[in-house]
Amino acid sequence: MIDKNIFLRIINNLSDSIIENKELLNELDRPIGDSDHGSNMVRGFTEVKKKLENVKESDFSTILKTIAMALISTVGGASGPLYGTSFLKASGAVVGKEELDEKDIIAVYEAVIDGIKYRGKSDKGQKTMLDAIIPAYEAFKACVENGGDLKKASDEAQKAAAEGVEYTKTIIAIKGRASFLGERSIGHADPGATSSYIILKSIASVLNE
Amino acid sequence: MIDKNIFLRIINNLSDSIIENKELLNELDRPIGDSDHGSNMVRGFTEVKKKLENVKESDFSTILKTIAMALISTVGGASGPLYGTSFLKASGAVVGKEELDEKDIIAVYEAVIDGIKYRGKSDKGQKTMLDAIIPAYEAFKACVENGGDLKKASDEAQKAAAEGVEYTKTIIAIKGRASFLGERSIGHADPGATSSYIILKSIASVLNE
Amino acid sequence: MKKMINNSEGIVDEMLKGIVMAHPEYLKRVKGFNVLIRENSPVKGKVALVSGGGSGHEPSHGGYVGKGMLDGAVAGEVFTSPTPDQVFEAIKAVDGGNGVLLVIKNYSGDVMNFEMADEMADMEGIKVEKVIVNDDVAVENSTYTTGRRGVAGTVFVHKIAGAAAEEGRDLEEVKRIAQKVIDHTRTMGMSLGPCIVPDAGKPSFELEEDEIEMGLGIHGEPGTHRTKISSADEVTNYMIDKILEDMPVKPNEEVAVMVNGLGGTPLMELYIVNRKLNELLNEKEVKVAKTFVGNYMTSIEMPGFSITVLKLDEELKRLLNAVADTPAFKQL
Amino acid sequence: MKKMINNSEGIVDEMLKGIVMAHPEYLKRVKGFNVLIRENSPVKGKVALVSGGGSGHEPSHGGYVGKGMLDGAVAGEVFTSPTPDQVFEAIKAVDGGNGVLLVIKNYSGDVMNFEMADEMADMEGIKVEKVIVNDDVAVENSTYTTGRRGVAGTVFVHKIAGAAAEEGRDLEEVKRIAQKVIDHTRTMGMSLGPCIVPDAGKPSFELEEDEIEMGLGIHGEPGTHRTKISSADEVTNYMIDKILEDMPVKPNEEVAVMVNGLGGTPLMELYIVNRKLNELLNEKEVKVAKTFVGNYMTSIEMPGFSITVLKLDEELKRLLNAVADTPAFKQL
Ligand SMILES: Nc1ncnc2c1ncn2[C@@H]1O[C@H](COP(=O)(O)OP(=O)(O)O)[C@@H](O)[C@H]1O
Ligand SMILES: Nc1ncnc2c1ncn2[C@@H]1O[C@H](COP(=O)(O)OP(=O)(O)O)[C@@H](O)[C@H]1O
Ligand SMILES: [Mg+2]
Ligand SMILES: [Mg+2]
Ligand SMILES: [Mg+2]
Ligand SMILES: [Mg+2]
Repeated sequence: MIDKNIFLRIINNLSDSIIENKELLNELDRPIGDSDHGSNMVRGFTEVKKKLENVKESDFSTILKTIAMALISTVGGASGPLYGTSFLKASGAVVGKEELDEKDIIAVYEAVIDGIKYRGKSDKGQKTMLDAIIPAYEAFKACVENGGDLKKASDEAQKAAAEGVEYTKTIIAIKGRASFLGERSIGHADPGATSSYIILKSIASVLNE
Repeated sequence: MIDKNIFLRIINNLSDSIIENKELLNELDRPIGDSDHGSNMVRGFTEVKKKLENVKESDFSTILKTIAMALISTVGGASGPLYGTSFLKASGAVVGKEELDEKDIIAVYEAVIDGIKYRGKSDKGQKTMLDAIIPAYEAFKACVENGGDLKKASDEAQKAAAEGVEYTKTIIAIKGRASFLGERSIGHADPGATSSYIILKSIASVLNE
Repeated sequence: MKKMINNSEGIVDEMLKGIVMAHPEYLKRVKGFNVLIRENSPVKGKVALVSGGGSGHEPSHGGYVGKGMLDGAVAGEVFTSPTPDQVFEAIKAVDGGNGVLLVIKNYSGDVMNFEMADEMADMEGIKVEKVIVNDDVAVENSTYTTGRRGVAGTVFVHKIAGAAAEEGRDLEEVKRIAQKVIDHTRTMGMSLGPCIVPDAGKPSFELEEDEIEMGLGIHGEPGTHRTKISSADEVTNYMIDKILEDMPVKPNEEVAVMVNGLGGTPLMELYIVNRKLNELLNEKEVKVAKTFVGNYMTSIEMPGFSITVLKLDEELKRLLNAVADTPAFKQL
Repeated sequence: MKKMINNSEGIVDEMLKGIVMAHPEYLKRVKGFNVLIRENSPVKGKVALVSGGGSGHEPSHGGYVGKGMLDGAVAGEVFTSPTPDQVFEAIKAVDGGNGVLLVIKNYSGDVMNFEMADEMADMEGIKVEKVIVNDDVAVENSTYTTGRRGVAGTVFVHKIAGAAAEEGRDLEEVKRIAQKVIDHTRTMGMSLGPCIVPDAGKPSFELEEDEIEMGLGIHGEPGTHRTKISSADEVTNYMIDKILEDMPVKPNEEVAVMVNGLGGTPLMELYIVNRKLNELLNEKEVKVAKTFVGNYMTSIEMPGFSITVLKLDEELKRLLNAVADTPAFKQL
C-alpha cells in the first residue's frame, strides 16, 4: 500500500534522482539529440518540488495534477508534454483514492502509457520512453498476477525498464529527434527511456526502504 | 657598375627572394599586423616578374616605372603604395642612364627614401621599412665616401639593414598598423623593414656573384 | 565554453529584453512570458501568425515579428520547444478576432507543445489553424516516422503567409498559402563544426580538422553522414543535387533561393556558395527570381550553412515580393 | 583552417560574383575590377559616395551599395587595402558630375591607396573629397602617430552621409555631415577568439579558453590587452565606460548605438549585450533613439563584438532615420 507519506517520499525522491542525473541525461541526448533532456527534466522537477510544498495536504489526484501542470509549463521539448500528459492521466486514474494498492498502480501505468501514446503518436519499439515504461508495466502486472507484492513488482518493473533502456541501444529511432539520424541512432540509449528508468528505479528504492 | 644584365638579374633575384619569404613575412605580420605582408608582396612581385618580360629591352627608368605600376596595382595595403612610390621615384632618378654607378645608387636611395617619407608621412624610428632603408642608405653612402666600391657598399648596406630590422624589435610602432598596439608592438620585428632587408640582401648577393 | 553571456539560466530572458530594447518600434513582450508580439497587437481584422520554437535560432523567430510577417513569436529555452502555456499566451495576445495560424517546425516537441496550446485556445473559442514545416531533405520522409525536420524554409513560410495575412486573406486562405509554401520548399544543411548549448556547456559533436557533417539540422544534432571536407563548389553541388532529386525543377521554372548561415560562417563564404549555386541553377535553366544570403535560421554559433529552394508560382512570387518590415527582414 | 571556399586566391572574385548574383536589383560590378556600384550608376545630379577597404568585413562595404548609402564599394584582398587603380575605377564609374566623397577607414594602407586614387581622379578633373573615419577608442589618439582605427562606426558614416547625398546636398555639405558623424562616433571592440586570413591559413592570435582580447580592431590584430573572461554585463560595462570617457554624453542627450558582431558571435549574445548596454545608458539618463544589433562590420569569422555610440543632433537623427535600401541595410 502506498499511503500519503510514502507517496510524497516517492515524488521527492524521483525529483531528486532526476536532478542528480542532469549531466547524464544531457550527455545521452548529445549523440542522438540536442543535449537538453537533462536540463529540461531538471527545470521541470525543480518546479515540481516547489509546487509540491503547496499541495502536500491535498489528495493524490490533485497532487499528480499539480505535478503535471508544473511539468507542462516548465519542461518544454518533447519530454514536457509527454511526462506532463502522463502525470495528468495518472491523476485521473487515482481520483478519490486515499491509498494506492497494486491494482491502482496498474491502472496508473495504463493511464500513463495511454497518455504518452496519444500525445506522442508513438508505440513501443520506436526508441522512446515507452520502451522503458511498457516493459516495466508488463513486468509489474505479471508479478502482481503471480501474487507478487508492491515491493517485488516494483523491483521487477525497474529491472524491465533497465532492460528496455538496453534494448533502445539496438534499435533505430522512429519517433522524436533521434529519428532524424536514421541508422546512426543505433548504438545509443534513448535519453527519455533512461529518465523513465531513473524514475521507476527511484520509486522502487523508496518502496524498498 | 650595374649594367642592364646585372640590373635584370637583380630584379629577378629580389622578386624571387620575396616570393620565397612569403610565409616568413606573413608570420612577422601576425603578432603586430594582419598576417598579409607576405601575401601582399608576393602578389606584387609575381606581377613584376610577368611584366618584366615585356620591358626587358627598355631603359632603366621605364623598367623601374613598370615595376612601380605593377606593385601599385597589385600589392594594396600599406606596402603597395610605399614600395610602388619607391620604384616610381627610383625610376625618376635614373632617367637617361645606361649604367648605374655608386653615385647613381645613392641618388636612387635618396629618391626612394623621399618617396616613402612623402607617401607614408613617416620617418625613421617609427618601426617601418624606413628603419631598414635609411640605415642601409647611410652605410652605403659612408662606404662609398670612404672609397668603397659597389660590392662593398652593398654589403655594408645589407648589414645596416639587418641591424635596422633588429632595432625595430626594440621600439614602439608609431606608423602603420602596428602602431595600434602601442607598447605591445615592442619585441617584434617590423615586417616591412624585413622585406626591405630581404630586397637589399638579394641585391648585394647578385653584386657579389 | 566561451560565450558572451551572464549565466545560462538567464539567457532567454536577457536576450528577449535585449531584443525589445533594440526594436521597441516593432515589438513588445507579453509580460511574464517569453513571447514577443507586434507593438500594435492585436491587429484587428487580420489573421494573426504565431511561430516559435527553441531559442538559439536567432533572428528566428522574434526577428520576424512585424508588418508582413509574424504577429507573435514564442521563445523556448535554447533548443527546447516552448511550453503550451507560453504558446497559448501568444495566441491570446495576437488574436484580432480573425483567428490565428500556428507555424510549427516539425519536431515532436514543437508539434506536441503547440498542439496542446491549440487545445487550450480551442477551449477559449479562439479559431486556430496549424501548418507544420518539414523542408529538410536530409531526413528520409515517411508517414510512419516523425518525418522531416523544419529548418530554414520556415522563413519563407513566415514571409509569404505573413504577406497573405497582411493582405486581409482569411484564416483558411492564409493556411492554404502557408501549406503551399511548405509543399514547394526544400532545404539541405551542412556543418563545419559543432555548437554549444549553453546549459550543456559542451560541443554538440566533434569533427576532425578535415571533416564536415552533412545533412544536419539546426540543433547541433549530427547529420546524415560525416565526410572529408571538399571545396565550396563540390559541397554546393552535392547539396543542390539532393534538393532537386527530391523536388525536381524544370527549365524555365522560377525559384527563390536562400543561402542561410548557421551562425558562425561569414557572409564571405555564403556568397561564394551562392555563386556556385547560381551557376548550377543557370546550367539547369532554372530561373532564380530572388536570392537571400545571410543568417536567417541559425544554430547558435555553428559554422555551416543550408541551401533552401522555393519553387514559385505567380501567387507565391507576388507575396514573397510584398513589403515586409521587421527587425530582421525588411523589404521595401 | 576550415572554410567553405575553393582556393584562397579566388575568394574575393568569387565572393563579388556571389554578391552580384544575389542582388542584381541593387548593384553591378565594374567589369574587370573588384568594384561594386549601384545598378543605376552614375546617378546624375547626386554626390556619389565611395568606400571600401580590405575584404573580410562583409557586409561591409558591398552590402551598403544602394539607395541612401554608398554608390560604390571597392574590395581589396582579405584585410588588404585595395589598390589605387581599383578605387579610381570606382570614382569614375559613380561620378554623376557632382563629385565624389571617399569614406576611408584610418589605416595607413587605406589612406595611401585612396589618396593615390584621389590624385588620379584629380588629373581627370573629377571633384573628389575625403573623410577619414577613426572611431576606435581602444587606440590612443595622437596627431604624431597613425591615430585611431576606423571600425564599425564607418557604417553610420555611410548611412548618414549617404542620406545627405540622396537629399541632393552638394559635395561640401555631404563632407561636412560625414565629418560630423565621425566627430560624434566612438567604438570599442573585444574578441573571444581569432580569425583566419585565408591566404595565411593560421589563426591571427591564440587565446586560452578563459581569455579574451580587449580593444581589438577588425583585422585579427591583437588588441590593447588580454584579460580573463568575465560576464557579458561586466564586459559591456567596461566597454561603454571607455567610450563615454572619451566622448562624454550628458543626461537627456540622444544617441544611436550599434552592437556589432565580428562574424562568429550569435545574435543571442549580441542582444544580451544590448540589454546591459541599454540599462547602463538608461542609468546615465542618456536617451537611446535608435539601436542596431547585428553583423555590420565583421572580421571574417571572429567571435566577438563592438559597441558604437553616435551622439545625435536633429540633423544626424533625421538623416539616420531616412529611407535606405541596400542589400545589407534597409530602412522603410
Ligand atoms: N513521439 C514520442 N513519443 C514518445 N516519446 C518521445 C516522442 N518524441 C520524443 N520522445 C522522448 O523524448 C525524449 C527527448 O526529450 P527531450 O530531449 O527533453 O526533448 P527534445 O527532443 O525536444 O529535445 C526522447 O529521448 C524520447 O524518449
Ligand atoms: N606610414 C608608413 N610609412 C612607412 N612604412 C609604413 C607605413 N605604414 C606601414 N608601413 C610599412 O608597411 C608594412 C606593412 O605592410 P602590409 O602588411 O603589406 O600592409 P598593411 O599594414 O596594410 O596590412 C609595415 O610593416 C611597415 O613597414
Ligand atoms: Mg533533447
Ligand atoms: Mg599587413
Ligand atoms: Mg530540445
Ligand atoms: Mg593588410
